[in-house]
Amino acid sequence: MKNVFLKLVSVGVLSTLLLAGCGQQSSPANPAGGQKTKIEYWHVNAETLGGKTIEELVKQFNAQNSDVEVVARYNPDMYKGLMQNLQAEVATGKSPAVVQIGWAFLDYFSNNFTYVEPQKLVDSFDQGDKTFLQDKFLPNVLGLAKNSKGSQVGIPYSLSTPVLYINRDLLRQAGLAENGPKTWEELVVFANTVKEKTGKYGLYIQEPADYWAQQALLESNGARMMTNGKASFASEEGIKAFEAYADMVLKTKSALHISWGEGVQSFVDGNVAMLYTTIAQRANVQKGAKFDVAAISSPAWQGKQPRLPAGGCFLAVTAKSEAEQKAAWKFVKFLYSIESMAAWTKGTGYVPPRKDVADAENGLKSFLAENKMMAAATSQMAGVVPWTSFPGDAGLQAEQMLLDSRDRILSGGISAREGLVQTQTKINELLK
Amino acid sequence: MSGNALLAYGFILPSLLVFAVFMFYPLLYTVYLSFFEWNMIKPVKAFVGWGNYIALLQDPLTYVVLKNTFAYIVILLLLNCAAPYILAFILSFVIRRGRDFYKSAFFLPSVISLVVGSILYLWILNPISGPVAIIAKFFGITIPVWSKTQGLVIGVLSIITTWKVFGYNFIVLFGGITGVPQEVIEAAKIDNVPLHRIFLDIVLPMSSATGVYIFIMTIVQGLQYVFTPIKVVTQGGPDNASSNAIYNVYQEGFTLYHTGYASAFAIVTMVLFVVLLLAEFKYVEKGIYYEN
Amino acid sequence: MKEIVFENVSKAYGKTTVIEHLNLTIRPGERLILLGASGCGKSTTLRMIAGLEQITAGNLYMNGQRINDLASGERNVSMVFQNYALYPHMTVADNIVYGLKIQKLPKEEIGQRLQAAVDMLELNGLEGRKPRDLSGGQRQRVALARAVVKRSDVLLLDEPLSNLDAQLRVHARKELVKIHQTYRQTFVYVTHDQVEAMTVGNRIALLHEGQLQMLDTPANVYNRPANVFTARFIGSPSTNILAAHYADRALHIGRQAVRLPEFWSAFLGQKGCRDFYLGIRPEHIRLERDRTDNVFSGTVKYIEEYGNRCGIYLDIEDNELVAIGDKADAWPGKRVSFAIDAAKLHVFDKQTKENIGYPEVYNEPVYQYKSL
Amino acid sequence: MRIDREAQWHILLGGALLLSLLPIAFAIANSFKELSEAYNNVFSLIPEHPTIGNYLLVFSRLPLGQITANTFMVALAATVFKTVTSALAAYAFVYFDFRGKNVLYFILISTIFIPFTVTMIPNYLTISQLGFRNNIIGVILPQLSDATGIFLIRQAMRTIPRSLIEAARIEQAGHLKILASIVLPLIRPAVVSTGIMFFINSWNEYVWPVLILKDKVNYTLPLALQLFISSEGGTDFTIAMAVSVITMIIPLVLYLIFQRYIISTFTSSGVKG
Repeated sequence: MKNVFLKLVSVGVLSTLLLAGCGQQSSPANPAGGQKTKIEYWHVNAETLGGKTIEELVKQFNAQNSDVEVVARYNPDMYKGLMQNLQAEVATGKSPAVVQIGWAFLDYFSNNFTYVEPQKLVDSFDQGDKTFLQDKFLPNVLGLAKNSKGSQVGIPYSLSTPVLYINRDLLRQAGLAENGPKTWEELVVFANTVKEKTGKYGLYIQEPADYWAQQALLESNGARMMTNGKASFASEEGIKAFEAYADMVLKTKSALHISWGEGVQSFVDGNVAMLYTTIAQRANVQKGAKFDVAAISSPAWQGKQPRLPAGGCFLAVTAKSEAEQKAAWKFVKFLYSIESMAAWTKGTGYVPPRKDVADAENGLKSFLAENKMMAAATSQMAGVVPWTSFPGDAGLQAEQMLLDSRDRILSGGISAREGLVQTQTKINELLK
Repeated sequence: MSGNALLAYGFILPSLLVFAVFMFYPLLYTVYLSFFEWNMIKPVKAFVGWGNYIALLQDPLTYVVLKNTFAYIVILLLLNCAAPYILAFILSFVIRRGRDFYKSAFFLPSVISLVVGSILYLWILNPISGPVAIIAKFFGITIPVWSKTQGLVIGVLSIITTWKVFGYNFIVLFGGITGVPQEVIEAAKIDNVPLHRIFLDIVLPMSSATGVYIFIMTIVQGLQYVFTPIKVVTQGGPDNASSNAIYNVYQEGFTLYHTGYASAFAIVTMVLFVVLLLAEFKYVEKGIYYEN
Repeated sequence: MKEIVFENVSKAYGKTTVIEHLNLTIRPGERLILLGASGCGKSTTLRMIAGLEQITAGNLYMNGQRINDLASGERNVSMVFQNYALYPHMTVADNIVYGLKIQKLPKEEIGQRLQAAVDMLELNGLEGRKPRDLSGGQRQRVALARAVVKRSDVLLLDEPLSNLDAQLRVHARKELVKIHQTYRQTFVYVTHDQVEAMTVGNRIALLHEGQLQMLDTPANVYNRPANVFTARFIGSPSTNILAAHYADRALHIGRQAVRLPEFWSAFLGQKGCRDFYLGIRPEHIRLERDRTDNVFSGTVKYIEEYGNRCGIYLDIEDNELVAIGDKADAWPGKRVSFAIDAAKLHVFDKQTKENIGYPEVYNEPVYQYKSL
Repeated sequence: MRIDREAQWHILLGGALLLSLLPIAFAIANSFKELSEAYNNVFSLIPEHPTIGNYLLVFSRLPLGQITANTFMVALAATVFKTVTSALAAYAFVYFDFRGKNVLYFILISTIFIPFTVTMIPNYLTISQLGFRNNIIGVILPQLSDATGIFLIRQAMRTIPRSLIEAARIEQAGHLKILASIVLPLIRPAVVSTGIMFFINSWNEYVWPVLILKDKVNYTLPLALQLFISSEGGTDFTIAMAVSVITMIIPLVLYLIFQRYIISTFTSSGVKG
């Protein structure tokens, strides 16, 4: 009997050793002495979205600073995925130092997580540069990262706006102006004409798991997603705009109702004439398209001003200890230097949130001159508004309701009017 | 307790330890969480009693999700249980040539990751410009936008899952069917029994032990496998039309951070599965033909 | 009743040929035995009739119709498998009538046939049992019942008794003949057991390495073996085959010689035959107590006890020879003389190993013992 | 006509086979294309301008050796541990009689029915508290609580006649000895096929490692894929295909080499209820 137990134990020990053996090599190498502060920077930048640039920036920063070591961590599934990981991380009592927060999560983040306001960081660690924020950022841009209670949660970092990519070959083939439509009304005509003349689709508006592009559509017609903390998108203007969109999908079948990846793919391989999506897709579109492709600024509705929700993210500092906060600020400030910002824009296609990057010689001057597509985004910064993030813990669910209603309307399950009104009522009930 | 019993527990102990830490404890903890309103990070968990369960029963979405779950079960059973069963039968008793080749080839995709499969199929099945659409167009057929079509989306996601799961189920069923002696089939052939009757009257009952295993696995694991394509391809859309019980728990727990509610939903899902388990015990352990 | 004709039928698996140019006619209503050692192709032949094996070349006819490509189910044959192939999950009754149900026969008809089969095969009271609850003999009878209820023209039996113990086998043999006499179907019966073949068959087709060796009645197969193989295969102990030489009216085996009777010498002389194989059944060798002239002699090697008689193994000129005799006459090491029954000699061509025939006088049955 | 009938089956089977194998060919073909060709001629299985650029990029951006090694270790550790513990437990359930045996078996097997989402949140917390986050041990541990192995191996063991075990007991053989030298060799196909299944599943595990692993050096192969997939920046399809091919190449090659053995193992393991 004893013999058996001995063997049993040895089996156990063996398997433990095996597991331990696996673990050893993955333990991180310790820095060679010194009081290095190690902080984590969480981002969402996949290889196709500037992942390489992040790596280079971090490497550069670590080389320049002997007292701080930044570890960059990629989070899959965009800002939602990062939020999931952050949620789980914080649940175990830990926290990264710097995180990218998607605009849609502004309120959820500020309600549920501990962060340090940037001005406080400046006051504590950067006495010499007290007016850094006011000097380097436009107030409307800085305002994007203010939550509904007025707290400055972080500093805008990745800024994207929706632009209209056009397949000029297809437009010409349909006998349309090759420089694309100026207004949404024109765009509707364009789309329908393409459908009639070429049999291909006229338009695809991105439909990811957020309402970003649809917000641009509605608000550019004078509607507002939210007024005084209440959903208000089902105004006449909002309904009119969505009806026009739904009609293209359902009646003239000139616009596509399809998932984002499929939609972009269909534009790039020449089956759709116009693609309304983020400027962050520029590299992908440019690399893939074999036709005469261009990007133009977001249209507005006739006689209205375009209102374009800012996409991308802001940087928030979630470091806990003072040492970490100090290190975090040092890193954040590095990221906002003209050179870093320029590298960031080149690597990602995002629009720089800082004032003087575009014109600076060490900034983006030559890059913008060469990349005409970027102009579509940089030239429409005046129309940038915050991406609506519904307040309170139910905010995320409210967003989900919008997505569900979008699907329902575009599949013809409900009219645009009814769908928007219903959803607005439900969201307002939820937000009470 | 006798020495033998002690020894028996000694044999089970390694399994039991892992199960205790990574299965039973989390299960109890999830049950516990299901009585609270919490989002994983709030310092205080608010006790709501049966609140989450009541909310769940009152939410129309629950029924949408359960209906979808049921639809998945039906489709997966057809594609991943019935179809490989029939294929295994054809290979075992109907065709004479190429058996080994088919066996190897049909098993092949099952060694590949489902994430890879999902991404592949997203392109292949692109209703506007994917290869399938191009072929269909050649024949004058327009592929519906499945990823945004209620009902259809479940079918397509199931097909993606099938690509991965089919091979394993097929080979296991094949193993079960080869337990049926060739002579029995020949006896039936001599009696002019049509193929479908041979399958239904003879092969199915004689391989039912394997069949029930695959049947149960198709339901239980199939629904979990579908999770990956749902997450990669549709995120539960359009309008929750592709969400199932498993995905909905993830959605509630990790996207909307309704941890308590998600826990309650998970428990309800599990109860549904356990009902299936009882059915398994009732039928697998009794009334099934064993070779021995 | 149907006639089954194999016309130049060959069967090969890839490069291995199992049946080579088989020509065989099975007469309607007869009990034909396909006999041979395992691997000789007898089961394959049977399975070709059943349609379970495809025919590689040649034609198979049933009642004049070519059935090479006809599916099993359309041939109206029934079959009893060696391992019975009962449906393990069905009751005895269901097993028996499953095929009838598939044919959608009327209920009453099915009931009648079931009852008849159950009665005939003494399966009363077992109808509700599952095969695993039956003894081997019972299973065998269920398999038979299943085959006979179909009332097909041809009943194929693939070693149906090989899984039974010796006593049951004797009983079952009789039962099979009884069934045949009741239904008068054409029986095609595969076995490797010569006793079964002799007792059950009207005719025996002996196969060896895919080739038909002989096709005749059991008596002829025994008494007039067509070739060395047949002579050796049939009978136990096996027929002695010895290289022999004919010269000067005498039969020479090694250095020993014995004079041949006139009709044999005339016959061999007429055939111009000098070197050949001699076939002598052990029961046709007689040990001689007193006679020493004109007989062969050899040394007893060992003795096999059969109870009533024994097998005496002799060494003659480095050939082994077995004779059936009386133990009292021999013990190992003893030098003995023996005579060979001239009327029961078989002579085979040295090259072709075919039987060269018999002198005219033996064409009439010879009952009298005539020693050389 | 039987021959024609068989040909019809082959056409049907061939079609089904094509459906299941084409995606793999499709992935391989597109991984050697430039993005613009993939977009415009997704169809062709032979790239017009073959390029290994996608692979070079992947190799330059990822510590692929490390990632592959990680994947291997995760899969191997999980497979070995699960197979050993399952065999031990199954043996106890088949050859011992002890109080609570059926209840315990029932409870363990019931866990097959627990969706992973039920245990996900608490397990995440456990792994973090144990300090195994961002560590492949954290990926391995929760996988180990899998009862399918116990089920499959127990079913196989039940087909061994009890008399064999009794004969060995008479020879004074210990239970571990019996397990190792009699039981396991007899049910080798079932054990090996269970192990292969464990390996494949673990190799392709995706949802859990996404939660646990943070650094590229700790990634497993399926995670590497999502580095090249971004909804916002677009998915570089050809690169994604290159990573896909890298992810599947090892199981695929292993399978092709050992297919005869694997298939015969699976078919002869026969899950006998």
